[in-house]
Amino acid sequence: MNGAAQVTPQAVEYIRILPEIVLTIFGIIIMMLDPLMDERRSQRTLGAVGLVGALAAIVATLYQSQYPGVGFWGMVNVDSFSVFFHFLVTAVTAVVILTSYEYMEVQQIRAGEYYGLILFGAVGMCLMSSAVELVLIFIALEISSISTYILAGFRRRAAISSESSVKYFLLGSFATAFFLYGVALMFGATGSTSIAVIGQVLASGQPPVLAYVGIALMFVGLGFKVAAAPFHVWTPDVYEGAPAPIVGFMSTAPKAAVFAVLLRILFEAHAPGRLWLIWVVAALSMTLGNIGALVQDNVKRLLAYSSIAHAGYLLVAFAALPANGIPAAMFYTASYAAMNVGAFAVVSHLASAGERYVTMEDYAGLGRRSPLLAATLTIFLLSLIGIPATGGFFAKFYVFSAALQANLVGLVIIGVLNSAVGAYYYLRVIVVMYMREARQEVPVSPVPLGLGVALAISAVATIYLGVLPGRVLEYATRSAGDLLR
Amino acid sequence: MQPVATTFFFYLLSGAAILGGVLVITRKNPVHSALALIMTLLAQAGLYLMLYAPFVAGVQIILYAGGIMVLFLFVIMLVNIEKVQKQEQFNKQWLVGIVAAAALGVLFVLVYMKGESLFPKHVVRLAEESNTQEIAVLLYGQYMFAFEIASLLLLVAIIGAVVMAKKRI
Amino acid sequence: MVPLSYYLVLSGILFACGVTGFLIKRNIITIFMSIELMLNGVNLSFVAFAAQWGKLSGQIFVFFVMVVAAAEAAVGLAIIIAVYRTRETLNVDQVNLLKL
Amino acid sequence: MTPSLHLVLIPILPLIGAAVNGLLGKRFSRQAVATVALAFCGAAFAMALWIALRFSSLPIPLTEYVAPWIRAGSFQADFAFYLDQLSLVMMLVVTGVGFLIHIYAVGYMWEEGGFYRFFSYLNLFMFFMLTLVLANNYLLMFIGWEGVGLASYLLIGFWFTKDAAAAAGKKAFIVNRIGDFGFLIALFLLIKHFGSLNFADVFGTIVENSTQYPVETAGAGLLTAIGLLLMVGAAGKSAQLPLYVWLPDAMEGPTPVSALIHAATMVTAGVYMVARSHVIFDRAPMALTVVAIVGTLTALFAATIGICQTDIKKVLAYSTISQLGYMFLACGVAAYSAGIFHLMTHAFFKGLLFLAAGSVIHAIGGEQDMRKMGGLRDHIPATFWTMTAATFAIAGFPPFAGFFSKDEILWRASQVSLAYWGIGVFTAFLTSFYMFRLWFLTFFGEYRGDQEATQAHGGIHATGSRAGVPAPHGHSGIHESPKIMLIPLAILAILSVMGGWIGAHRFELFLAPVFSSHQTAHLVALTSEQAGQITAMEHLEWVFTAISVAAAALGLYLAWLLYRDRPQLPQRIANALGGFYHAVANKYYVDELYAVLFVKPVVDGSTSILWHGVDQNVIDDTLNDSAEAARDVSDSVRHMQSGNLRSYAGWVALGAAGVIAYMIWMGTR
Repeated sequence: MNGAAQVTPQAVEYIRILPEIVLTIFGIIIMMLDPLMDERRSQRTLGAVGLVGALAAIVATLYQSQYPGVGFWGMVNVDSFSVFFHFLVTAVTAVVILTSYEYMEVQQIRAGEYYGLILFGAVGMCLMSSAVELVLIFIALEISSISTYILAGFRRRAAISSESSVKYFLLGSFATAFFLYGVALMFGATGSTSIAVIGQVLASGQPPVLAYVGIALMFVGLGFKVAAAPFHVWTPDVYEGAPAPIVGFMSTAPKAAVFAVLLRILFEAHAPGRLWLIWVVAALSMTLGNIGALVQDNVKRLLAYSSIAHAGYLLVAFAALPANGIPAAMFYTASYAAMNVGAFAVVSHLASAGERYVTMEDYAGLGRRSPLLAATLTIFLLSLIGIPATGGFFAKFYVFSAALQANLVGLVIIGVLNSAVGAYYYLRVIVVMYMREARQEVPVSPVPLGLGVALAISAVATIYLGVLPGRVLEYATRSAGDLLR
Repeated sequence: MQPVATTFFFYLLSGAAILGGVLVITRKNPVHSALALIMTLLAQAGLYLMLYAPFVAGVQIILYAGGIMVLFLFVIMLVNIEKVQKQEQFNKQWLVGIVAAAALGVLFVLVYMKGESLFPKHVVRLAEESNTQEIAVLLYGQYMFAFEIASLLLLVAIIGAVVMAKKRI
Repeated sequence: MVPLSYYLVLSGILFACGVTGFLIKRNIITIFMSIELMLNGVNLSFVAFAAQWGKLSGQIFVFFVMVVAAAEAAVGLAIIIAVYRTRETLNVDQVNLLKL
Repeated sequence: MTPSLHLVLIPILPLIGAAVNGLLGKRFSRQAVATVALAFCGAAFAMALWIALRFSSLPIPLTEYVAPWIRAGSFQADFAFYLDQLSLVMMLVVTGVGFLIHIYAVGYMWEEGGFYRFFSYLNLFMFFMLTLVLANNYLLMFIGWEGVGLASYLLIGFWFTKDAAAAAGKKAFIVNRIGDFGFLIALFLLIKHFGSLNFADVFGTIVENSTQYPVETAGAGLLTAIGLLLMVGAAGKSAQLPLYVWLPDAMEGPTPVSALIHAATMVTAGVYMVARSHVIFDRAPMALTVVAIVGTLTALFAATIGICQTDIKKVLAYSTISQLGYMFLACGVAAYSAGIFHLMTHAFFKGLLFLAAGSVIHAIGGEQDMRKMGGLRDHIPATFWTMTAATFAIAGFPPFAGFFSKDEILWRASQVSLAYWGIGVFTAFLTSFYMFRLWFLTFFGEYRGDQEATQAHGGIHATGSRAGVPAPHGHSGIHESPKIMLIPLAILAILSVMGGWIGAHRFELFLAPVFSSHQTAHLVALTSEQAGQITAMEHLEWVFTAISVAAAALGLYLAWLLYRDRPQLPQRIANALGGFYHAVANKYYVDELYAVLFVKPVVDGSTSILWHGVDQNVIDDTLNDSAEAARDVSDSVRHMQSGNLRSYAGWVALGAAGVIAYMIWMGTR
């Protein structure tokens, strides 16, 4: 704000980016250690360093939450809203690193850059949630996107992985260009790239056409990143080709961060004309996602379609009134992260070398061969359906209830019908696991410690959110208040 | 410096830019496309100058035309250009593509028509002499954090490029 | 003097050119160039708006867009090389193992 | 200060049992598993009894807060339990009948693999069911509501690895979700308009602001909408038209499960929910009428199907649907206490019927087809006598329990409309007929089964892999069930005989505090003309009673005539009636109709679900068509996914153009 008066940032401002600093430092440590170690040792050590980094970032987030405020001349804003997403992103990062531990060894992928990129990507996602200046949002978005482009192509031996990477990259850049054009038009309409200033300008009078179009274009770019229809087409292909733990990562953490950006842009900046836009996009996403998933035989692809549908449910909250919609959306991101990371952790374990076993067939008889693993996956799937006592239930409950309070009856009916359709294909996986005999014996190796911990964390989080959603929701309500103030 | 014959230069440069743009997407040989793109970039640098942005114009020439496009040309040379060239260049439904893109273009034009009252007839004159200095002050002041974090972006890009391009992993 | 909206229309045309290129070209490298074209369209409107408001922040944004473009170019071209290695082709229509 | 009852323990005890058995049961002996399951379930029952004994000294209604749960803004829901006369009755029925069925199941399931899992699920079910009936707000109730569905799914589907059971489990689950979505939307509406889901808050608000929430006689309003949506939920859970299709298939589960979940407790949850929401229904006469009509039609419809079923469990299943229809009829004429009374007696005799049927099946080695039974009276006398008590009870003969409750429902229905009464009496006649048909076919005449099969239990291969069939025993011949199974039968038989002696009137007085507000609406629901009729008909009550008993007797006579006296007659009648009989025997082709109506146009999302639930053997062709249709729709979505990058970009660009066009339109408006 007063760039002339204050030349150097104060110490407290560094605390406001502490998790990012921690993650960056650990990322750099990994990159420096990598060439010093032989391949076998590096797998475990670097994974451990990455895990420590993610955990340190969680601690840093908790510490940071005591120093709310704006830093770096209005670039970042630490409030309870951003702390929420920081925590979510760093926690997902930690769980994904735990999941990857075994996966990397089985797939025989060199680990150094992998863990480094996960941490750097997490920096971008964290920054997205606390950035309040479009310049910074844009750069953070790019950091997270570029890391995920590369991570998607990490199974270098498989042709589909590099294909997934190139598709993701080209379409992602395409969408980024739209986002940028939106930012440009917004700048043209308001003369600023600071969200606060934009909000003031837009709230002060009838917003110009340019602002509407700017919002539309930004929405295209961000909608692409969260896989909302009709910008979702990349999702199934990319998710199928990318390494399974990375799919768990990129279907949750970057999405959560982009939803945070979307919330800030739509609500803090008082974006005009959002209602019907989101109405249509949400309805389309839910319907296309669920219908597409009905006939999928590849579990990764099925979950990809399901993530499109879930983006739709989440967007329902965006159409509601901010006071109810924001907490509902935040709660949804949290519970979606918990269950989806968990589901992909199971998928990545079962996939085994070269991701051979990812079709429905391969899951047949899992209930008998590996009851605990099947039970855990069942919890996640039930949560994805939205059965009570799991996080997925309350997530849907709050979202639809918020939408109904905004009189969006049609959207709610579409949503609830869709969740009934959705039950079908998740149930199909459960039925296959428990009630089909395996045609050929698919080997299931015992669950290693790291993965076990990851699964336990996800399962506990899913159930916690389903049984005692109160505290998280209360927190989210409070942050929504912060955001809207 | 008082602008000279701005209208003439505007039409000249924008004509060059559009011509370059069209050539990029119509040439068969990727090298030709790249050269056409460089033409567009240079023409745009001229337009930046007319809009009182000499620093950006300089960066455009050095970074874009000089750096990025050279990278493009390198890669084009690296892959088997003969083989690539033989492959069919256009989609069978190119007409559909053009229609969709044209619709988009018309929409943009429509925006500017609708928003005509919004734009001033004449742009604000910014100080050109001190432009670079002012930008420097902003970059290392208000935008310091963004500037620093951009270095992380470049680090990620370097790592990524190395990972993707190296032969074995 | 040229009215501001002329610059903006030009930026729109360049952007649309880029979109068209993305939709109709087969060569991945040219598709990538089309993205650069789109970004340049955006940059032009940033500079134009900066001139309209008399604020340098628009020009700063252009600077950052260029940084990002450079980063994307490095990564993108590396990915393209990786694809070329596994497929021996740069035709997007043949990069379609993943579908339905 | 209200005395702490630790109500929370009642649901928690079975949960602990479920956890102990589920986690450690694998290492336990069968005795230990049975002891754990029975101990925790019995403890819950004991607590319920203890509370019932102190009931008169308690300040009713009593709310017990356990823990705060959700507080978001103004909306608040807690873990809190609510005790009043209604939940007391439900609690006693659930724990009491549940406990008896647990005992029975120990004997029935003794030979089965996965013994511990079965009891773990059964206890889990008890937990959710008790949560449902004791909840003090709709949200907690909904948790229990979905939970019992899940437990039932586990018990139907997970138990047997065969496809029919899996399909049945899935069908039950998905049809129920269709119902649940009505329930959920009702909850959202409640939150929106009342900002709360607490029974006390919602009902209190409605009662206090009678000007704001008048009786919606003129037109459908908010409360009517909520009432109808709640009814959709209730119809799903309680297997009413048109969502009843899952219940007959659910009989694939083991017999104790059918008895507990699909007869005595879970399926009555819908009735409980409607009764609990009576404040809303009282002010929504249209919704009430819908409840009554759905109930009446279901009662009639299911009873006619029941006549032609040959599978003993299927007869009982349709009979359950039909009896549930009576309960909804009672609720629909605002005679909630009569409905709950019937719920209670029904739990006794229908639970008994299922258990006895299980005992029969057990005795003859897994046969469920009544045409292959007969003459079992002498072989299994204990089962025969208990079954007889239950049959007379359900047919409505005095002084058996069913007489009192059914009679009360019919009498109250007659005050609203004679049509309800007429159909009700006719249904009572049908009920009596098909129940005695079952009775005669099973216990009288000659044994028609394959003697060999019963000797060596070889028939298991033909029919015996059916669910609920105990594994072949080492001994041969038709044999009586073990004592552990007979004791619950005996107790339930006593209850079936005497359960009604409390009298409908006394029962109504007991529940009066809960339903006190219903009187007003009841009267409003009637036109003055009808009110005049009531006084005229008051002294005619005994006439009505006589008619319904006569109907039951007629049913008995007809069944005797057809299946005892002249067994060849039914076939001749069937031949004469031809198509109609065929239609009824095939359950009116409802499954098929659903396939055609809903499955073909798969554009509707929920349809693609139903097709998988539809009976596969009967309608292979339709099914294939619909599968094709589902695939077509899904395929058209998949065609967006051509794998081609440019077509993806085309979608993005198209979407962008649409979004921009819309926003320009918004901006320039």
